Amino acid sequence: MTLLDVKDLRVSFGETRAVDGLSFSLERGRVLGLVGESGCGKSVTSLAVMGLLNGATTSGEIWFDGQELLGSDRRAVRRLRGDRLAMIFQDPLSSLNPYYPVGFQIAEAYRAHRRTSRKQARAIVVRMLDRVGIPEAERRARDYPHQFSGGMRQRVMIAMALCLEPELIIADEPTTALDVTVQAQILALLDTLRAEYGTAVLLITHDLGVVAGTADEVVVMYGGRAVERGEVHALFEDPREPYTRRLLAAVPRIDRPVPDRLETL
Amino acid sequence: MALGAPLITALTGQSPTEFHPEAIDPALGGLPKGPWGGISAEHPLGVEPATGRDVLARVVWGARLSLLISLLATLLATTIGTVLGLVAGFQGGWADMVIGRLMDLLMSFPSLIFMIALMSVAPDGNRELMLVAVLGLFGWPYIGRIVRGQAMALAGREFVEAARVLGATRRAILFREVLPNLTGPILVVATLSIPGYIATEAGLSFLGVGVRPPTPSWGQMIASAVPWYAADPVYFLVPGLFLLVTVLAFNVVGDALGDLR
Amino acid sequence: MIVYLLKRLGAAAAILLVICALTFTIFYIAPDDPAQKACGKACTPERIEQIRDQLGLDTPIPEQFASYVRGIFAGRTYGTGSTAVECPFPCLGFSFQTNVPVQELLVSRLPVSASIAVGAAVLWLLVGVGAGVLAALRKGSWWDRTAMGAALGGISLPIYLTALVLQYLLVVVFEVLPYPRAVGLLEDPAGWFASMLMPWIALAALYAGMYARLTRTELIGVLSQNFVRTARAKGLPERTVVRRHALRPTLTPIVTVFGMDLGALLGGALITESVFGLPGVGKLAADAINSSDQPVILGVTLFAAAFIVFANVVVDLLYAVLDPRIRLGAS
Amino acid sequence: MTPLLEAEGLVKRFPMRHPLTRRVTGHLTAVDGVSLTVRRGETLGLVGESGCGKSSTARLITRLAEPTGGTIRFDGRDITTMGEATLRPVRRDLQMIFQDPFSSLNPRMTVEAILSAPFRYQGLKPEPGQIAELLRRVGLRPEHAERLPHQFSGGQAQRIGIARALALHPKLVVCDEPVSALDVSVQAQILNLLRDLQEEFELSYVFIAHDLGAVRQVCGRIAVMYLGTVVEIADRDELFAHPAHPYTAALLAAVPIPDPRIERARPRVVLSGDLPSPANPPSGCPFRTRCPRAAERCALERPTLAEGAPGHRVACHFPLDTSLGLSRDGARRAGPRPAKGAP
Repeated sequence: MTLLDVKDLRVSFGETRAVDGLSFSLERGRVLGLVGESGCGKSVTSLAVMGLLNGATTSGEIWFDGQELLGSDRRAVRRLRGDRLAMIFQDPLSSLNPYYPVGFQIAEAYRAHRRTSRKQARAIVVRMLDRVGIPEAERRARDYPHQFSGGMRQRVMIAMALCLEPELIIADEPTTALDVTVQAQILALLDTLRAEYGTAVLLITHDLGVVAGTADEVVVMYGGRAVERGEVHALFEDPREPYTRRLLAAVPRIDRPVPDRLETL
Repeated sequence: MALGAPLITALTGQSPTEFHPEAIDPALGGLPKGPWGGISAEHPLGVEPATGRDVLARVVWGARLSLLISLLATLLATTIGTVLGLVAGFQGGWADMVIGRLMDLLMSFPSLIFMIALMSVAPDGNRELMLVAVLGLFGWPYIGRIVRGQAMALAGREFVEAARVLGATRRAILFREVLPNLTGPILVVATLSIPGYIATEAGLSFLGVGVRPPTPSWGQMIASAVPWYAADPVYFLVPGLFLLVTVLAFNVVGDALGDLR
Repeated sequence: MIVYLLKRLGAAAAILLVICALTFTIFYIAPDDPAQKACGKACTPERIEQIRDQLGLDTPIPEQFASYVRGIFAGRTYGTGSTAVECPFPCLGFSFQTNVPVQELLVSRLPVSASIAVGAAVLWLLVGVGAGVLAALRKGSWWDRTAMGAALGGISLPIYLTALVLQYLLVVVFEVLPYPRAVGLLEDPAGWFASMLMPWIALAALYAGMYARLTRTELIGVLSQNFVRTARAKGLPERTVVRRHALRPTLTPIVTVFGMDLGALLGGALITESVFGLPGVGKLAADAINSSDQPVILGVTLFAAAFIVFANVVVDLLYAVLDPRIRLGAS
Repeated sequence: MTPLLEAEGLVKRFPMRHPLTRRVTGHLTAVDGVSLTVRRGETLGLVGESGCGKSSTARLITRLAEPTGGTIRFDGRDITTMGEATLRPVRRDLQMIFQDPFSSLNPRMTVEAILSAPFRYQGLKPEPGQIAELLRRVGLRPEHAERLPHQFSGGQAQRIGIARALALHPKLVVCDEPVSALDVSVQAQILNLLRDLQEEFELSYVFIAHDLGAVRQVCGRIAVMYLGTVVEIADRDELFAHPAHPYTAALLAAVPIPDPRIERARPRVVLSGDLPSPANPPSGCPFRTRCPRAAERCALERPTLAEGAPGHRVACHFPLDTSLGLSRDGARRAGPRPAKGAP
């Protein structure tokens, strides 16, 4: 069943077109990778789905579980946000408010959509922090973002995104700011939790390796459009579009003999 | 128009000087003849009560002096602030500590009271230059602090490291690499500090320790209008509005420069 | 932390000492003879000699300065024998004009300055920060442009002009307010309010402009931060996003600027008090300067500097309290 | 022939200060006894994750930072404590390329000025046409000389940075993360360019990156760093085929490969935990807190770099002796990642 259906999305900031007629759809519980180089419009797309674009002209349709979001009133979209569709951002340090303890920031997300006492919310926060692998969750909930490492902060963001068990998570470059070994941890965690909650994921990344290991389907973007889309194995094994092929060839891979020169676009 | 205003006043300021047309004075209280502070064809902005001096001439002459003093003070403060701010921010360590302390000290002065105290005991010689010196002395730390912060930020930029790797001397880095990147912010801060100096100079003259009486100045004119303000409001409004418009003009220009960047 | 506080206070004291020394020296390079000043008009050479002796003006300048500083901490006695005058801690000397101890003058003038400063501060915080927040939230709107234009006008207003215009309109023309006079808040609250209203407005017009501009810039900056986007992504109502997530980081730097401004004003609003004829610390300074009352000038300078310097320390501590990153240190 | 660069026991310690009180609260050891040699004409790679000290090492080698301890010999001379004036002529031979292509170019200078700076700061003058020739060599056009940095793309800006480093025909170029701010396609161009220029100018590189793929593409020998120390150093092919340090193995295993079949079938070692703070490093082996093979000895005794195979040195009490060593071991611990989504 289709959970998210984006039809002919166009976003522009003044004269610049960031997204130029993009369409894709995502089934429940599946992972869709949106890949492309910087400026291809992938992040703008994610913000458009969340209704978080400011000062942009948007047209097209974004259907979420049978509800069109672009045309809906702001309050209805706001109610969905955080509850049924949640987001994980690239830079966890700047994405958390430095003035409040992380536990408060997670509880706040929960209480924005569910009527609960502070105490109940607190218990849920501790459970979530524990669930994402933060040791001593009870104590750490009172700590501030700057007291965590990069990987731990991203775990906090994941706990925040998952605390209401949303149907869709949009992860915008969730591991780009992290080191490879920590990236592996976070990807593994996301994968486990996603499977457990049955959450669909829209994964936005520039890293073809991350997509290869995580996504079920892939949309390759260039200049605000989808240049190629397909099931992950098919796309990587037999890319149809020259752009996709060259993009793949440009990555220096550690599992193949070292080429004399890398393919360039 | 706001930009042109100070320029125009300065230009027309060349012609009229102070006069004492006693004729305009009625013996009764020394108030100017006629309504609106004695505005007439001869005296488009009225005359001074008691002396009958032409207000326009005095305002315009006052403008010349106010602008000259504040521009010179800005130049002085900007030069000191830029050089010391650059050195403090870029060199760090010992130099930064000394300069930082000096700025702390100067900014802790109740500067107005201190300036007044200083000006009140200052010799009568060249009070205009004295004003410039005092305004510059207390003004530079504000520019210095901003330049220091910017220089610190730039010192960590890779192009500065690149220059170091190329073997550039400290001075070359400061003046060739760092300073050109600071001209924009310095220009904005300097422009925005001009109105402050105009207002402070007027304030000092208002309090009677700035420019001495025969020489006209806006602050001094307003001060001498205080006893008359109830009977002859035009007399304090004229220099007051000139002051306001000039200060506003510089603020608008500074603001616009800041937005451009 | 305690060590830090002590260090800061030590540095503050050092700054005050330097300011004191500089102010002190200025009067000795001045052409006026302090003894002549202290003596007044009806003066004989013998009398001058006596005063000279009593004030210790014959001793070298560093020594005079030392006894002045000692007097602040331990009190001092001027002269000897029958002419000895006791000046208790914290001694700042006697006014040449009135022979009243300077510290008593300062204490008696402080309530007026404090009334002006605190009242004006409340006014400008309400108006300035309020206008700035609204302008930032409706960036580019009609309100934003009007408020920012007004703010620019406000910061361009010379305080004596505002003061005179206010007084002319409200007192002379429309007769809605009395001429300001020094009334205690407790003796006559209504009279106090009526007297203080004009100084408040005059000062607040200037500061509200500055605060409106500062608040707007800060808030616009904060609103573009990633954590505000996160707050929106959680589905929080916009009001909560602004109030909880944007205002707190916006107000932190404003609080520090405010501390400094209030500190400076408590040491006397010189021009405002002079124009309205209100006997605060600033008026005291203005009068002392006109009559070359050196001990008073010195006293006021130190007093005002002390407020600025200590406001500086308080503001730094406040910053640490408000910002958890500083309070708790880096990880 | 003597090696071009010999760094011996380099240490860099920074005092850490409280943000408000400025009191020194401890010391952060960014580089903790690093010894490296760069032979003439080779490319030495430095890899590791953030905070491992690779960039600090680069800054020590180029004397942008003062070492707390150790010595640096460049081209036969000890440059560790040389003053700026004595060092100036040495700098002609010792250049650097930076990470951020825009930050590394002065925004107020034209390309012409940027590329004449190396000559000017050395008291020289570029010959007519030399700037144009430099531009051509890095794949730009002579008319680009009049433009300002912001008029270029990231890749072009990085080419200008490269041209500047090469202007004086240096012997060694330290490249600090030169491609990590660039998109893959641009990254490939720059990597190719660096390789071409190496041949043309007979350059040696120290190439610093966190991306193992990029490092493998350009480096002959690779040193792996962790928490301020070199934990393993070997020839490229040897290192990738037979990683001996558990950290190297984990690093290799964590690199995502753009092939879903391999990526999903591959046993993955997920290192637990985070990098310890360089201000408070663990006792003994710095990696022991995250190491799957850690034993009692690792907490007590710090392993030193020891030669296993010729030219392959590793600092570990329990090195992996075969190429499969850790992956098998790790597979048992972490289990294979469930392949999913396959139709």
